[in-house]
Amino acid sequence: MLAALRCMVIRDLTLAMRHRSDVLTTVFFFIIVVSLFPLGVGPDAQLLKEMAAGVVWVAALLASMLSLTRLFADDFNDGTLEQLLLVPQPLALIVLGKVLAHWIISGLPLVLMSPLLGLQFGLEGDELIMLMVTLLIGTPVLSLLGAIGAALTLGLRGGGVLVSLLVLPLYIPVLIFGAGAVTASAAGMGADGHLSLMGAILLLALALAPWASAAALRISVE
Amino acid sequence: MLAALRCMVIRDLTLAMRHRSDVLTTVFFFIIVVSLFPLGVGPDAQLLKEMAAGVVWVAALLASMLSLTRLFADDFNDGTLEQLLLVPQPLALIVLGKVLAHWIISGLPLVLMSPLLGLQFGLEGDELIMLMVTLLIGTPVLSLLGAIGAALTLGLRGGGVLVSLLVLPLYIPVLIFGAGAVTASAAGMGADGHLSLMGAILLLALALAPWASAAALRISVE
Amino acid sequence: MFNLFKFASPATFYPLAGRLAMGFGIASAILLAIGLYMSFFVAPTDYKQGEGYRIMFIHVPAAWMSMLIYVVMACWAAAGMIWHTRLSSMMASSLAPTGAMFTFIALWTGALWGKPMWGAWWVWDARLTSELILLFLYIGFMALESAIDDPRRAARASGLLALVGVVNVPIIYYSVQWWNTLHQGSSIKIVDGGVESSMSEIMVWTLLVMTFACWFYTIAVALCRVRSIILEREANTSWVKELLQGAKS
Amino acid sequence: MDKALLEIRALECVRGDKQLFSELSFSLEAGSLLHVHGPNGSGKTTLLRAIAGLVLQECGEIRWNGELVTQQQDEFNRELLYLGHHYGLKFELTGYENLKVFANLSGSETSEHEVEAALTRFGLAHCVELPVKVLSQGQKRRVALARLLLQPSKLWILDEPFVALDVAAVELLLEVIRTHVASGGMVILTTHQEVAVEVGSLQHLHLGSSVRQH
Amino acid sequence: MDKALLEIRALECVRGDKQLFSELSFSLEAGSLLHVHGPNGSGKTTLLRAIAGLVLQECGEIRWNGELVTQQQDEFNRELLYLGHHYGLKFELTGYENLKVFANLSGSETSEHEVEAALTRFGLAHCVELPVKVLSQGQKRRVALARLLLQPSKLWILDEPFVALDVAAVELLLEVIRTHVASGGMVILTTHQEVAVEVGSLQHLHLGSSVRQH
Amino acid sequence: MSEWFAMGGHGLYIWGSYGVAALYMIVEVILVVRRRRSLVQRLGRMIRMKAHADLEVPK
Ligand code: HEM
Ligand SMILES: Nc1ncnc2c1ncn2[C@@H]1O[C@H](COP(=O)(O)OP(=O)(O)OP(=O)(O)O)[C@@H](O)[C@H]1O
Ligand SMILES: Nc1ncnc2c1ncn2[C@@H]1O[C@H](COP(=O)(O)OP(=O)(O)OP(=O)(O)O)[C@@H](O)[C@H]1O
Ligand SMILES: [Mg+2]
Ligand SMILES: [Mg+2]
Repeated sequence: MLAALRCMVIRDLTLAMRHRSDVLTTVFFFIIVVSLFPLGVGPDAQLLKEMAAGVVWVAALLASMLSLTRLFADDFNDGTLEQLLLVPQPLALIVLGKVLAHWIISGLPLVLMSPLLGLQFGLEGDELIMLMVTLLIGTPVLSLLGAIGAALTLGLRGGGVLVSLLVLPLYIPVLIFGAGAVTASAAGMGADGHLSLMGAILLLALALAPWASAAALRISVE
Repeated sequence: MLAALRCMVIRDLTLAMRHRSDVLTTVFFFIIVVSLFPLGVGPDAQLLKEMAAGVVWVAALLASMLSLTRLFADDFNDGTLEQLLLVPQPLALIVLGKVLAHWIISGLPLVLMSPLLGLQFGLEGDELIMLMVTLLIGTPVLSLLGAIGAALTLGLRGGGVLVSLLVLPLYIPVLIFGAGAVTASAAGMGADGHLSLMGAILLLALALAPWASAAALRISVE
Repeated sequence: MFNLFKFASPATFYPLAGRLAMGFGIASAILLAIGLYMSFFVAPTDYKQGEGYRIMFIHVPAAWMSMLIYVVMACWAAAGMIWHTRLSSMMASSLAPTGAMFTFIALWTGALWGKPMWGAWWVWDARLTSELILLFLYIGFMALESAIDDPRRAARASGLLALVGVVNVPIIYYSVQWWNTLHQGSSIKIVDGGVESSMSEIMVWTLLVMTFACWFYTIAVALCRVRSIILEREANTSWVKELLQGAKS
Repeated sequence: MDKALLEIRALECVRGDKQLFSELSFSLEAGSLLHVHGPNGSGKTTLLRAIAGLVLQECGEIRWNGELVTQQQDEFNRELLYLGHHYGLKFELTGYENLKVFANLSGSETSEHEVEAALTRFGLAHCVELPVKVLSQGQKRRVALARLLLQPSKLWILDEPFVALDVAAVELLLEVIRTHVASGGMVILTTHQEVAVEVGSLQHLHLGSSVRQH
Repeated sequence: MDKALLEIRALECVRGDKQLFSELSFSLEAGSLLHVHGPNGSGKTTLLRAIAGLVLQECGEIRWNGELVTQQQDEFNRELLYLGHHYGLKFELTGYENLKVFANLSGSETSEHEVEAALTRFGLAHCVELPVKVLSQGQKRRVALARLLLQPSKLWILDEPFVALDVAAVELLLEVIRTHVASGGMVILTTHQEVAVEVGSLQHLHLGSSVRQH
Repeated sequence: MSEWFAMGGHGLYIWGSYGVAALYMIVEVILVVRRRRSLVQRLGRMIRMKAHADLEVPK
């Protein structure tokens, strides 16, 4: 079981390393989108500080979503996916491996970049840490939920935008609690409630999303 | 000359009408992204009103950029692009026709939707009109500049994210003046300066971008 | 400055570039040593900013170089587009990484200077923002180039991008005048042949020495890099074969 | 004989690190056909695309009417019809709509009737209303070829035009080519099939390991 | 003679509102070749895809080894190799990588050496390291055909395999087909070209306005 | 001495700036030189092997 999981993760990471630029572009997209807001809203430091958490979180949502469209697409196009459906392991496990690799490639870098972006918006100390922690719990959920959408839209024309329609609504709870935790801690209120809710969401997603994606994959490949 | 332009526009619109869902998804993406912000930032009405213009504009940038990746891709894949390079009309004119069609499909709906979204953020009267007017001048510039990026990344792996890296920096002046005009008029200052600057940018883009895209297309087709 | 060699063929340019790179490298090392000595031991403490202003001697040259390199790069790209000279596009792509590095240094040192002076690491001021955009432009240039397999097509595509992006440079330069911002305006102006400045003379000299050091450094590194690029793209020509065989046997 | 309309001088094309041909020169006058031969990968397609201006040559020049084509791109394109490996059809549009778009873009006034006649001539009368994507391979090819009847271009560049066509369609295409050449047109084509492209003034060009010309 | 391995009974295919063929029956035993003839759009491709299970027939049945193929999809797929109009290659990968992927997916243990040998046989030795997208049309086709040498399938379904190949490659492919049939394989193919596909047990099937069979 | 390093309280900022700048420049020089050296090696080996092959094949 665990060996199969490890094998999938390593395979996907190796593939990603072959085109390193793909990995970097997700991070740059994240940085650019975050940097766009101050330009649109104006340089008022107080305003920027208040919207910081929301903006970083929305940008993380968008970046994760965009990189998702390619989660299964390459495997689907070259027929590897069919083969993966036939290996003697639970398909959900395979999916979990792919999602884990996807998170390491596109979620983790966002988490690591976030303090820098927070600094640009004038966040400090605790708020920065809170931003990082919420993203650390939240981005795996984004990858897990997104995998369902990516599996459903596999092989469809214009899949890119379609996936955003399916997935973004699912992301909303994570967004509310994630950004909410940062805002609450900035306002001096405890964010424990938010964090434990997010933890619960993560566990739930971890338990259910792989099965749902596996089912969706079977439908799409048929 | 004009006949050829008209023919290109009509052709692309006909094609778009054959898959109407593509057109709708851009608008929905725009609406969803805008709607995410109140969820991330929290329900503070004053804050929302101040960031309204910036948020709508950034969402317009992202929506336009996402729909761009497919501007030339279909024609490239089925070999039509080659033929378009060979028609006895300036290639820039053909590109202009395609960009115009793209704007009608993906830019105009955003302009028409924007007052509704502005209302949700508590904008009123003049500000709403200003938001619409700036988008009306600005979105064609987005399509024009984006065409350059789309032409440059034609046929490349992972073109989708790459195009955002190339194009978003070029979008920034439009964003600054567009959102700035709305903010200025909300603050009671005249926005004439901003508007005339945007007009100048539009004219400049209209004059130069088709040529640049045409050159980029010639490079990509080879 | 590079225009001298515009029409030279890669075969004759390659050894010349080697010698020039060595010369500029040595010159830049000497200037750097002098410049650093001046900035820490000769230049006096500023009456307003204390010691912190010494960041200027690296910040300002880096910021200048970041813009200058982009313009030079665009010029080479334009030359490559117009005259189809192979060397021009190679020069353009050899400048990009150094330009990106100086842009990053300008941003980094600016941020480190901003904290003690303005009390914030970063403000969304026009100049700072446009410098950030310049970094994205450099990265976009390099990403596009590396995404296209065929080197000749890559050179032409990224050259076009450089030309389109060059409109951003005047925006950076004039942003301080167009928007009134926190960031300082030009303190050195060139008025009919003479240099006029609000700084003390010794500071201006230090700044100039450091600027020239960075400039020579850029030339040396770019020439060295272009030699690699020439070898890669011309690997099958007979002169490369002779050169390498001669070097190895 | 007339002055040569199309002149190629010392053309050289390089793809990647491979020199496909060099020092290639020939000229073509009105009313003649050039048949380019050569094994797979010898550079026939590249040569044809270079003449059409879709590929940049390494060195050499291509002249039309005595002038460099790069200096009269629009006029040259008006005289040119290039059909390559790709069909260049939009699969979502019908055959009729496809042809109409090309006719409009080429600037010629083409009536509805003419388009229908061209389709009928190529045996597509019963599928004008089908989107091109459901047509069979040979039918797609026929739609693309129907452009030959609609655009009054002088120079036809046809890259393996006989592929996927059945015997009747090959006959028809040969007939069309013969008529074109007889009325003063020029054709450059490649094909691996054994077809009898016999016309008045016929030239052969062999690409491959050693470049010969006769 | 053996019992027929592949049996088609009363097959009927409809595309859109058009009935392409109906009541089509034939059978094929080991070591034989079926050549499907017919003009453009007569339904050859549709028939081949129906046999391969890529298109659902309207009525009729297809049996392999006496059993319906729908009930033994996996076993049937193991015995089948279908090459259609599309190349089925990933254009970003090299020829070598493409073949390796197919070999791995088919579950056969194919060594590096075998793949290289197949590519060399098809004259691609000097472009193993190029991504397929830069190859010429005929070279792409050759890469796709090299699969024939690597997968130990019994039934080959080849839809116009000679397209884009030069004379040498056509010869080579004929040789490969002959060897396969001689060693007990089965081949179904279509082509509009005049090629001499003469093997031991040869059948012809004519599709078109009137469906005949001999 | 340590007073000089403190730079009137701005030491961290100044040394942070100069340090990172120096680091970047040194790394860049090393990368450029290494790239050229490995390239010369690789191409040289390739060319020598080709020369060998050309010599052997005709015999
Ligand atoms: C991340 C932050 C910063 C960035 C991106 C940045 C960017 C730039 C750029 C692009 C220039 C060259 C422009 C020109 O020559 O006109 C420049 C020059 C300069 N910067 Fe900054 N800067 C930053 C922070 C600071 C800070 C905090 C200070 C001082 C309080 C400062 C002081 C100066 C000075 C004195 C010049 C020279 C202006 C002249 O003489 O022309 N900068 N900076
Ligand atoms: N990047 C590259 N590196 C090396 N060789 C390349 C590259 N791109 C193309 N080629 C080679 O250039 C040649 C292109 O040939 P072209 O398509 O003109 O052949 P053709 O004569 O039309 O062949 P066919 O009869 O198969 O259509 C091929 O041999 C291909 O391998
Ligand atoms: N939706 C549809 N409505 C009507 N006719 C259709 C539809 N889809 C396909 N067809 C017809 O079905 C036929 C499919 O033919 P098929 O591709 O099998 O021909 P083929 O014999 O392989 O021809 P070719 O020699 O050109 O390859 C075509 O005549 C096509 O016009
Ligand atoms: Mg060809
Ligand atoms: Mg067919």
